[in-house]
Amino acid sequence: MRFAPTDDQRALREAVRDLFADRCPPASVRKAWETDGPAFDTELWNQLADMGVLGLLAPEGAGGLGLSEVEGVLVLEEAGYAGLPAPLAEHMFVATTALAAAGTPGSDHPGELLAAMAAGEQVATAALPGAAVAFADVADVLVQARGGVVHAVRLSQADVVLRETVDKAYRTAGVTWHQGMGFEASDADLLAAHGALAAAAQLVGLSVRLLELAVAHVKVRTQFGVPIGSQQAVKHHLANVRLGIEYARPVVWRAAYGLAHREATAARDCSFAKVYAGNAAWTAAKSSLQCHGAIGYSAEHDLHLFLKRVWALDAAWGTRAKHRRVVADAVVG
Amino acid sequence: MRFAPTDDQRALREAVRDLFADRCPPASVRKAWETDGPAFDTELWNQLADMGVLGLLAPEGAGGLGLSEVEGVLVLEEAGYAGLPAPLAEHMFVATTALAAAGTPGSDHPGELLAAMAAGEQVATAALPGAAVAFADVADVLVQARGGVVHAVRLSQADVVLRETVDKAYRTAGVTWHQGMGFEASDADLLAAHGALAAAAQLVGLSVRLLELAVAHVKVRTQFGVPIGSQQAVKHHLANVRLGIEYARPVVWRAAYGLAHREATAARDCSFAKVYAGNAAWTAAKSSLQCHGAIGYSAEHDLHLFLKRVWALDAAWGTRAKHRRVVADAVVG
Amino acid sequence: MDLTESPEEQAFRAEARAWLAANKPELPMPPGDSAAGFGVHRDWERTLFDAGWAVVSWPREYGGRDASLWEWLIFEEEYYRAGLPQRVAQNGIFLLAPTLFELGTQDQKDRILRRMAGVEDLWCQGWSEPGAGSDLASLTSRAERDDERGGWRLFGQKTWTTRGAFCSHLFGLFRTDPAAERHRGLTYFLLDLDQPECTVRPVDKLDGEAGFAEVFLDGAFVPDRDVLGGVGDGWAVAMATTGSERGLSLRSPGRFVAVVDRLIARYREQDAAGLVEDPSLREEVADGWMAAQAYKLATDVTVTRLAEGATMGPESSLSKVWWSEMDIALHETALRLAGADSNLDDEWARGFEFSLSGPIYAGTNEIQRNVIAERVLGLPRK
Amino acid sequence: MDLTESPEEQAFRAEARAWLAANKPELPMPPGDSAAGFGVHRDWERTLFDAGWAVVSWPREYGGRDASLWEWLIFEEEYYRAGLPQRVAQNGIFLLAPTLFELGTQDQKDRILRRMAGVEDLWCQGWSEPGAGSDLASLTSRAERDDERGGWRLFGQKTWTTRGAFCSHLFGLFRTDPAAERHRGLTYFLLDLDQPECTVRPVDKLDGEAGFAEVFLDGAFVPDRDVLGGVGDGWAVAMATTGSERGLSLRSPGRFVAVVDRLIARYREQDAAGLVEDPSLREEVADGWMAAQAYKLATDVTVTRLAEGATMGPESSLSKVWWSEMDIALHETALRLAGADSNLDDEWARGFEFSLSGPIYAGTNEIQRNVIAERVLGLPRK
Repeated sequence: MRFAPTDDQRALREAVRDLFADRCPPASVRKAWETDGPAFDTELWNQLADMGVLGLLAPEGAGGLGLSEVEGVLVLEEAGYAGLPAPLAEHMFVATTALAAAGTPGSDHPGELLAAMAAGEQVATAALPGAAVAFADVADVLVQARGGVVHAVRLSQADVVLRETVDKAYRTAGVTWHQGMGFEASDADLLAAHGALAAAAQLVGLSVRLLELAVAHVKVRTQFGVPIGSQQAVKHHLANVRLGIEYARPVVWRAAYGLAHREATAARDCSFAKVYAGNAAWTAAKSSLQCHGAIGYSAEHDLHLFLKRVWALDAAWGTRAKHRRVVADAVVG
Repeated sequence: MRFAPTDDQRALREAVRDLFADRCPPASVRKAWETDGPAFDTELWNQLADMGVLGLLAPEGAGGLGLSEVEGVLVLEEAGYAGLPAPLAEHMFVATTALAAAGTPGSDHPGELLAAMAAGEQVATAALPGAAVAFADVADVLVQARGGVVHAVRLSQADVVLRETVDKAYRTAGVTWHQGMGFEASDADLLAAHGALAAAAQLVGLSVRLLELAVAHVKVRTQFGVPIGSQQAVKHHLANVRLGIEYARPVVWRAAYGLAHREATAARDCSFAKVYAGNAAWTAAKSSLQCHGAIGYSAEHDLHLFLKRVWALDAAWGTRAKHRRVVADAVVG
Repeated sequence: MDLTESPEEQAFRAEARAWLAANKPELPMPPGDSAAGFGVHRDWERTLFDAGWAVVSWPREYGGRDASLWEWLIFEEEYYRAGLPQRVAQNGIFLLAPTLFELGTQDQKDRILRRMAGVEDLWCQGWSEPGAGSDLASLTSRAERDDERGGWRLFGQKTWTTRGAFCSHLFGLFRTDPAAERHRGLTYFLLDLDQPECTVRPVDKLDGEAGFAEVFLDGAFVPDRDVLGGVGDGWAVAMATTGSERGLSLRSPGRFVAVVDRLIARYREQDAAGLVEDPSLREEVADGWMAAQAYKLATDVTVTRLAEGATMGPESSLSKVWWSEMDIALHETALRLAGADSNLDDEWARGFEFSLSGPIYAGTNEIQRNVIAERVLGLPRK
Repeated sequence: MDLTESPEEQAFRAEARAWLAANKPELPMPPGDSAAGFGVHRDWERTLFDAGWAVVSWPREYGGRDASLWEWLIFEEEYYRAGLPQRVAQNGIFLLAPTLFELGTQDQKDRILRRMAGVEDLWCQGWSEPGAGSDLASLTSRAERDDERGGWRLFGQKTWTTRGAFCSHLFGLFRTDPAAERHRGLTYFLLDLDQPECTVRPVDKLDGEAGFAEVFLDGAFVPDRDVLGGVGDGWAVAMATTGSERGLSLRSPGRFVAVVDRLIARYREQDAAGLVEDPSLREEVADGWMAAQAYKLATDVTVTRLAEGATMGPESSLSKVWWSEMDIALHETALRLAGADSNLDDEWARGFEFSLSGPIYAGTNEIQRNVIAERVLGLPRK
């Protein structure tokens, strides 16, 4: 028994964190907000490809690193932390695993697409059947499961209708398509479970970011002659945020381990992770805003960028209510 | 428009409060706990009869005061505040109104029983069909509605099996009976609505008591060189209790007004009152205990007497979940 | 207890309802916090004023109709029931006006109130500063005496000034005695912003609208006649407004009752279309109804007290905490109803964003709970 | 990450499960806090000890089996899965023993540990006093030097001493330097209660059982060899125990996992009988499962850290808050399932009453949240 990242996993996480700190500061997220039309940092994307992050979960035969969902969620926590305005989760975690598990090796295997994705030449996104598609304006390919078949759809050949979302750096679209490359799926629920877990991992990272912003603010903001962080109500708000993270992150890790080991309970655990990460992140978002006071409510402050990403990801890949029902089905019956 | 008790109503409430302060201090409640077998303060009951409280809602023709549910809930708030170990709510509020509204005047009218109840000669209790009966060991008569008929059952002729309850001063029993006096009910739901509202009124009174106990404690209990009531976390616990009371009591009053004026929405409003009073009282119970710390957890302290009455009354006359559903049926559909 | 409306009250309600139905503008209106929307709102509120509905509880001489508090509640119910939005004049008519009525000179009332109600002048509140939020008494903006012109020159920065970018006037607190500390030596000024010494910078809110402003003052002039209350008495004068801001007038129950009505309609619509994913939402909608009703009932108790001569005490903090947390809960229910579409930038999402400011402004809910504990329950301060 | 049990761990689990199934007493046992029940519990824990299961993670010389922390967790899981109750020896084996292992003399360990594990001696904790609860450092019980007999005489009153009425020994803090204040001048003593100078008065808990005691000391003697750590170092010594009390050892996940298993069984039983009045309780039961699983998973992360040499820091406060509030929530769900019968004085009602003490003892949750904010997040103290 050992429930912690390995040294290699920690090193990967640190490298990704450093990259985002350098290349994806809040100003970059804000830029995605302010751009009319698709906003995509091609340079950053290529760096992710060079580091092997885009192909983290792709088979080695397709130019990937052949690593597992455990490494995947560690990277996605960092993407959440940074508020990354790019479909890394959809591309690297959801689409890649769905494609890698689909098709008959040798014949209709999506190896070529996977290789192009790992190399950063093709940008993929993914979505639940019938759901709005995130980053449809910047991706080349949409990966979606329908009736036991994993489809890879060229977005240039689909109808894409952008929606007006709260988080302008996480735009979604209604996508209608009639033909795509179809690959037989080994497990139709796999894509949905990966999607839920990818959102959960990012929500944990967002919670950490929101907590850090609040802690930094309440240490320096002074009212009544003392830092507001010395007030017990503020302390308790932020202690609750920390509690939420403490008990959500291991759930995310456990679900990733379950997916990596093809456990029968993996889908349930991904739902569990989505519920807990969503709870933690909303607590973090609301408490962080409250502890910032009016300045956090201003669009000039970075806080709202992260708050709105929580909003977006909480709604994505199935609501907490839905996933709570999945868990209840599995454990209560 | 005027939403406040009249001067007469205030005077009634004060008189009842004074009586209970004098005749039903916590030591009396504790006595009911410690008595093996029925515990009933006959002297206090007779005083309530003399004051007209037992017949508050009984018709003047039956020796009652002919007052309304509005006066009734004011009195019951005080009974809750005192933790009264006697079936005043069941007798004065539930059974009396059910009997007074039942039967054909002149023929099968339960006037005689009502008169005996108002005079304190007969002690009545009441219950939902099939539910456990509170105070079955001290009452003479059980009033229960079954299939559109209000029955008055002599408990000496029924099977009474006492249950082991958490609140030993609010014992309930399983009661089986085969014959009672039956009176045609004008409205079969009336008894249930009165029961819910009677419990709600007492729960408001209990909340006030629990808050008072906590406020008194945290003002004098010193830790870290200051009264614990100066700590913000304690302040916020008790502010929340106060909030619960502020927004529950008017709901109780409104429901009483609705019953008194035979409004079509009265049953819904009684359910609303039960939900809000139950929420307020549990918040009060848990926060008061937490603010007391270990001393409140000791059976030697009075706190638990009131906490357990909250527990008992929250379970009585329909759970909050049930009443919440009733409200949803009425307002959402 | 008498919970029936008098024939006069019923007639008042009927008249208000009929007039609103006949005269209300096209809905939904654009946001009043946006440059485009502000004018639309101003026009509408002028229409309200011209027909005598802008400030029903004020004396007729200032544009009101001498209505009782009960009638004011009835008007608010009808106003929000008609789907109409929060007033852009609200900081003037609900926050400054009560103070003017209580402490203003006759000259001030005559000059200011009618123009305020008629949206000729629009008033914003100049309280918060970069260093003074919850701790208002730490404010550092100051006023210097100008004997020559007979008045004061204001210096400093005010911030989070709601709709400051669209307002013509500001009421606020400034330090007139540089040697005094905290609550002492403050004075309440009524300032015309149309001076070169005033710079107003719009600040976007979290919802993207320019609802805030920073106001920079570099010697802006206020004549003596525009000091409200005595020089140095600013704190006491301002506290009169605080009660209004937290309590009854800013958030009348009708507003939340109307939100709940829309929420119930939304639920029924989705339910009829088979689109309610989570069955427990039905009870959650009922929770919203109960919260709004409880607020209405508690307000009726308060209005009864006020009508019988009591004043609004620290109990206004109970009201502030309740409505602000209820407003968030109502909108969260709406977002849960929207499910996967809850991140669409629609009316409910906007409402949710706005609701999140409720526990922050007009004294954070943390401060309000302190007030409840200390001033309602009598717990020791520190 | 490696979340598979080794063959050794699997064998350990199988052995524990088999032994418990074959040897466990009749269930449910009477409450361990009652005079009648205490003996039954003591007998059972003696049986555990005789078979080497009382303190699996201790060295063999003291009655343990040198098990790893992982094996300890496995044993706890199996123990509670078998329906067995909290240990009456727990304040000794979980609170005092870790301190003894870390700071005790060889003589103390030899004399005390085996008898403690074998329930020959039963230890209670003498910390709280009437005036010192959360603020432990304000304690006033004192020790006077007795050079003649070579030890100390203890005076004062300890209170809320769990199971004090049934214990033979007390470990506690006393002031040895009357001139020192707060954390200074305290000493950690190990006291034999079987002396005429000790008076133990049982105090009934809210659930009616004599689970508390007040301990009055009027010159009770402690020889020098029963001072734990140095004279005057009591605070530092006691803090070692505080970590244990809040953190891992007192509330192993297995206990809550077992409660959830019973809760699920209860739900299914009622559901099968058509007795679940409130359909949303199904999801609420699932919430309970999730809370217990999350606690187990977070504990696995902590045990990994500890196994790799880290020490338990202020993070133990996170654990304390989580399990104590989870325990209440689990029992509240059970009471809601019981509906109209929730006020019956049954196992779940008892469990609920017990759970209500969780946020109070071992440092209130208010204090724990301060610790999280100050020592985990680094917020300023005051």
